[in-house]
Amino acid sequence: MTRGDSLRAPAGVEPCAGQAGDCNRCGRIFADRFPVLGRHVNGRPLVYLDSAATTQKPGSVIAAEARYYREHNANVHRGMHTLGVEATDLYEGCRSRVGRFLGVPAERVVVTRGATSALNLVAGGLGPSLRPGDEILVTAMEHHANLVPWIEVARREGLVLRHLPLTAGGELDLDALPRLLTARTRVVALTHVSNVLGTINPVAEVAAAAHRRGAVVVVDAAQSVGHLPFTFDELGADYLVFSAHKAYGPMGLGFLVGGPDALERLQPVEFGGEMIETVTLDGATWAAIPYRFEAGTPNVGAAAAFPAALDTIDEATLQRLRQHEISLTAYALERLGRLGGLTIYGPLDAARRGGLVSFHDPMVHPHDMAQLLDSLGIAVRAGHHCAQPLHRSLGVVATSRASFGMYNAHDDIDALIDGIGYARSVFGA
Amino acid sequence: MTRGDSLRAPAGVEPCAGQAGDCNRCGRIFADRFPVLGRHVNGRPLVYLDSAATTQKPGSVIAAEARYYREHNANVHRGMHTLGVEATDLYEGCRSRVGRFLGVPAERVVVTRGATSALNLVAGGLGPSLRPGDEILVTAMEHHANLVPWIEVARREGLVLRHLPLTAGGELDLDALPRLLTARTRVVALTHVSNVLGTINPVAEVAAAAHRRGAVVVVDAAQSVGHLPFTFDELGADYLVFSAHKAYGPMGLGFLVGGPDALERLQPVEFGGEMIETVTLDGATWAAIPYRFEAGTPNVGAAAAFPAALDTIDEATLQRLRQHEISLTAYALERLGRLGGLTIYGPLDAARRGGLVSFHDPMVHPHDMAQLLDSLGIAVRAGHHCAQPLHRSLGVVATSRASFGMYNAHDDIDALIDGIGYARSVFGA
Amino acid sequence: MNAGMDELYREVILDHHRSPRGREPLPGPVDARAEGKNPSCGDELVLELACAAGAITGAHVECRGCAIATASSSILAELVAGRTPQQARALAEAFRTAMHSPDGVLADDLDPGDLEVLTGVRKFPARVKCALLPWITLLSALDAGGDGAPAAPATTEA
Amino acid sequence: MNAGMDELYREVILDHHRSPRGREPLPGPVDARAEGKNPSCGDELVLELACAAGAITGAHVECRGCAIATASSSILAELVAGRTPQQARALAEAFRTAMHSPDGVLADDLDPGDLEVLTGVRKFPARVKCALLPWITLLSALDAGGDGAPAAPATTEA
Ligand SMILES: Cc1ncc(COP(=O)(O)O)c(C=O)c1O
Ligand SMILES: Cc1ncc(COP(=O)(O)O)c(C=O)c1O
Repeated sequence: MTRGDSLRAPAGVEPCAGQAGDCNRCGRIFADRFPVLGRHVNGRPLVYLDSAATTQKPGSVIAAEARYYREHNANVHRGMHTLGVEATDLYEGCRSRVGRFLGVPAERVVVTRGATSALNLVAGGLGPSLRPGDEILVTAMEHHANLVPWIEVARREGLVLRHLPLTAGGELDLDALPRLLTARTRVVALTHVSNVLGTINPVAEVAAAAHRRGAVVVVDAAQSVGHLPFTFDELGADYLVFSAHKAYGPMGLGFLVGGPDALERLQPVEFGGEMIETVTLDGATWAAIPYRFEAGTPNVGAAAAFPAALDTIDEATLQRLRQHEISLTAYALERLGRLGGLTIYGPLDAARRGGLVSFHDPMVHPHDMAQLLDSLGIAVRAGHHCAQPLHRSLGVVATSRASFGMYNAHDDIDALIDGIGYARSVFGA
Repeated sequence: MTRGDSLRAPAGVEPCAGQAGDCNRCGRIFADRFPVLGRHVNGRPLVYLDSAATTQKPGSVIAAEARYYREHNANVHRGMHTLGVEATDLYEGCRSRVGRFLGVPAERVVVTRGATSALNLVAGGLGPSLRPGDEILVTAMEHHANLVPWIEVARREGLVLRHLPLTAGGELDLDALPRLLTARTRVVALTHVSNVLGTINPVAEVAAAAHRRGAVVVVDAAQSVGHLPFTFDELGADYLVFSAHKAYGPMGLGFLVGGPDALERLQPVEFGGEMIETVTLDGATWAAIPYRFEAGTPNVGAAAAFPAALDTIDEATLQRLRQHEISLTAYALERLGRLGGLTIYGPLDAARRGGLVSFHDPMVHPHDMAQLLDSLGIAVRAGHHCAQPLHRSLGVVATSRASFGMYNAHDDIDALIDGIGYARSVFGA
Repeated sequence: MNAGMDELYREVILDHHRSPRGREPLPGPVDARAEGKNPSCGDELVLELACAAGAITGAHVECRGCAIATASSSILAELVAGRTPQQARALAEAFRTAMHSPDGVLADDLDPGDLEVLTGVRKFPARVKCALLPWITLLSALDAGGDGAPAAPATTEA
Repeated sequence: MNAGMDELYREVILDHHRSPRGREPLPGPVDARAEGKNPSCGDELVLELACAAGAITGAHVECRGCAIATASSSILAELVAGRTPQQARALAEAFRTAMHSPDGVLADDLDPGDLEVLTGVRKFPARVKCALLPWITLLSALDAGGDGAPAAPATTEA
C-alpha cells in the first residue's frame, strides 16, 4: 500500500488550524503525546480510527494515574491520615474539574464507573417516581446504554416507551416530536451525538419542548464531551452522562451531571459504604448529594488522572478540536463518497456531525473490512456499535466505522481509502 | 519518637518465615516493590497501617496498567482490529487468572467495579426470585456493602431481614444459627473476615447449614482474597465477591464468583452495551453468562494490571503471607494489650483473625488518635469503618484500626505503640 | 496479500464465499431446523436439514455474515449431505475442537474436505466464532432432532 | 508537639476539651433544639438553647465526638450566651466562612473569643467539619426557631 499519495487539500475541504509541519494539510494535534500512536501493527504504523469506541490517552494521563499509585494511594473520605486526605483531594479535585469543564458546581457532579453506570443510575433512580402509564421518549438512534435501561424501567414500572423516529437523512424527525410528547411524557432520553450516524442532535430544542410538557431530559453525551464545545446549561438538559475514556481519560470512570434540583429526584440504585448517613440493622438513610450515589470505593486512580485529559483538551481548546474533527469528517465523507458503491450514513454536512463516519460496502462485509484494514495497521470498528435497533432500521446488521481524535490527520483517511480499495481487491471487486 | 526500641521477638510470638536481613524479627515481604512506601509523611518515613481500607500496589501492577495504556488501549469485545483483540485478551486473561487463583473456571467469574458493585449485583439479581415473607440472614458484623443492599431488597420485595448475633468475643454466635435458619430463609450473607473485628468466620460450616435449609450463601471476601489461603470450593458458598484494590491490585475493579449454576439465578441489574444478545426498540435478551452482568465498557486498564498483583501474591505464596499477618497481628494484640486502658475488639487468638486490629482508647478519640499518629507518619484509620450497626453494638461510634499488608513488619507496630503513647501524652494522660 | 491475510482468506474460502453452496431451499420437507447468531457481530444464520433413510440428504443455509461465516456455511452444506446425523455431529465436534487447538488437525477419516482449509482461521481468534457459527447451529439442529421443534438460537458466545 | 500538631491541638482547645462548658442541662425550658451529626465520622451532637427577652440565655451541648468537636461545642456554649439569635447566627456564619478562607480572620466586632483559636483548624481540611459541626447545628436550631419542632439533623457533609 502506498500512503499519502494525494498531498494537496482537495477542493472544498477547509484545512483546520493545524500545527505547521506536522502534516501537509491538517496538523495532528499533540499526536506525539499519545504513546500508543508510536506502535506498529502488522508491520505498519498504527492508524487508529476507533476513537468513538475509546480514545487514546496522552502520556500525562497515564503518568498521573501511575503517580497516584506511587505517591498517594489510599481510600477516600475515610480516616484522616495524610495519604487519605491527598487521595480525597485528588478525587474531589476531579469532581470540581469536571464541573468547571461543563460549567456546573461540583455538588452537581456524580462520579460513576462510566456512561453506562450513569444512565442506569438515572433510569433506575427515576423509576420509583414514575407511575404505570407514564411515558418515556427515546430516539431511534440510541446506543444500547441509553435504551436498555429504559426498556427495563418501563417493564418494571409499567411505563410506555415511545420512539422518536429519524428522517431519511439520519436526523431526528422533529416534526414527530409534538405528537410524541404527551401529557404523560415524564422522561425524554436522547444522545447528543450518535455513535453510528454521527448526527449532532438539537438537544436544546428537544429539551425546551420536553420541559414545556413537564418531562425531564436525559442527554447521553458519551460522544460529545471533549469533542464538541458546549456547557451543561447550553444543552438545557436535566441530566447529562459521559465516560472519561472517550474524552482522552482513563477507563472505569464516568460522570452524571445534574441540573439544579435534578439529582434530588433520584433514588440511589447502588448501596453500600460511603453513600449512607446512618445504618441500623434494618434501615438506612442516605448521605448528602452527590455522595449518596457513590457507593463503595471509587476509582480514585482514574479520578486522579482524568484532569490531565481535560487539561490537554483545554490546552488545544475545544474550538480547535472541533474544527479539526469537522475537517477530518468532511474529508472522509468526500473521499468515501468518491470511492463509489458505498452507503454512507448520517448527515452529509460535516458541521452537523461528530467526528465519525459509518459506511457499508456491499462487496465487503464489515468484519472482513475491519480485518483487512487491520492487516494494514488501520483500526476501524465493525459491527452494530451497540445500536441494533438503528442498524435494523438501516437495513444492515453491521457497518464499518472510522472515528477520529485530535491525533488523527488527513493522511489517516488516505490510508483508509487505500485500504478499502485493497479490501475490495481481495474480494475480487 | 524512637523506633525499633525493642528488637527481640517477645515471648509467645512466632516470627514468620521472613527474609533475613529485612528486619530483625519478621521480614517485610517485597516491601521494596511498593513505591509508595518510600514516601515520607510529615517528615517521617510512612508507616502504612491501613491496608484493610486499600492495600498499596507493587510497581509491577502500576507498570502493567501504564503499559496497557501505552501499548494496547482499545475497547474490548468489539471490532476486530489488533488493539481490540489484545485488549480483549488482557481483559479475558484477567478473568481466567482470577478463576485460577480461586479454583473456578473463567465462565464463573464476573468482572465488576468492586466488591460493592458485586454485592449489589447479587442482592439485586436475586431479588426478583424472592417472594414476600422470604427471609435473608445477615450477620451483625457486616460491612455496609453486605448489609444495605439486603436492606433495600428486603424493603422492595417485602422480605424479612434477620441477623445472626455475635458472641462477647466477637465471633458469630453459631448456637443461634439453627433458630435463625428457617424454612423461609433464602439467602445467607456473611463476611469471610470482619473488617473491624478481624474475625475469620467459619463460612463452610455456616454454608453447610444454610444449604441444608435450601438457602444460597453469599460471602463477602473483600478482606480475605489475597490474604488468606483458600479456594472457592473450600468455602462452600454460592457467591463470593471481592475488590482488586484490597488484594494489591488497582482500584475500580472487583469480581463476583459464582458456584455451578449460581450465576444463572441472577437477573442482570445493569443494562447497556455488551450485556445484551438482541435489542429491539421494546425489548432485549441477555448475552451469555458472565457477559450479561458486564454492561458497558469495563475497566480494561485495571483488568490488565490485576494479574501482576496475583503473581506477586503467588510468588510470596499465600501461606507465607498468612503466616506473616498472623505474626504481625499476634504482636499487635500483645503490645496493645500491654499498653493497658485500651479496648481491643475481636478474638484474642491471632490465628482466628485477619491482619487487622481495632481498638478504642477512652482517653483519645479515634479521630484525634489518627491525626496524632499521622503527625508521626503513621497511617491508621479512624471511624465506623462502614460498620455502624457493629459499632453501635460495641457501644462506641468510632474505633481506631491498624491493618497489615505483606510490606509491614514488627517495627511498624512498635511505631504504632510509641505513637499511641505520644497521643496520650498530648491529652495529658 | 498482506500479513497473514492469505492464511485467512484462502482461495478456497473466497471461492465458497463468492458462490456459496446450499443457498437453494430444500425441495422436500424440512426435518430439522435451527437458527444461530453471533450477537456481538450481528451475524445471523438459518439452517435447515432434510433426512432420509437415516442420513442427511441436503442442507439449506441462509447466512447473513462475513466471508468466513458464509464460506463455513457453504462448506457445511457441501459436507453434511450424505452423512448420518452421528457422522455430521462428529465432524462438527471435531471441527470445534480443532479450532481451539494449536495444530488444528482434523482426522482424515472424517473426510473433512474444505473444512481443513477453514481450520487456518484459528490463528485469528476474533474470527473463530465466525467459522464456528454454522457448525454450532448444526449441532443445535441435530439436538432438536427431527421433531422440527425450534431450539433456542445457537450462539458461539458462551 | 509534632509537625503542626501544636497548631491543631492548641492549649486553649485542649483546655476546652478537658473541661467542656455547657455540659449541664438547662435549668429552665428549652426554647430551641437541634441535632447534628457527621455521618462519616460518627460524631453526634445535641444542642439545646434557652432564650429570654430576645437573647440566648444559655446553651446545653451533648457532644460525642473528637477533641476538636468537643472543644468547639464548649466554645459555642461559652460564646452564645448573651447574644441575640441574629448575633449568634452572624457569628456562626462568619466562622463557617473563615474556616473556608485562606486567612481565617474573624472580625473583632464579632467578639469571637476562643473561636479565633479554633480557626487554626482550617489548615487541617479533614478536621474542618469537626470544628463546624456545633455551629452548623446552632444554625439549624435557630432555623427551627423557638417553636421547639425538631429540625432534620444538621450535617457538615453537604
Ligand atoms: C453514544 C454512547 N452512549 C453510551 C456509551 C456507553 O459508554 P460506556 O461503555 O463507556 O459506558 C457509548 C460508548 O460505547 C456511546 O457511544
Ligand atoms: C468486609 C468488606 N466488604 C466490602 C467492602 C467494600 O469494598 P469496596 O469499597 O471496594 O467495594 C469492604 C471495604 O471497604 C470491606 O472491608
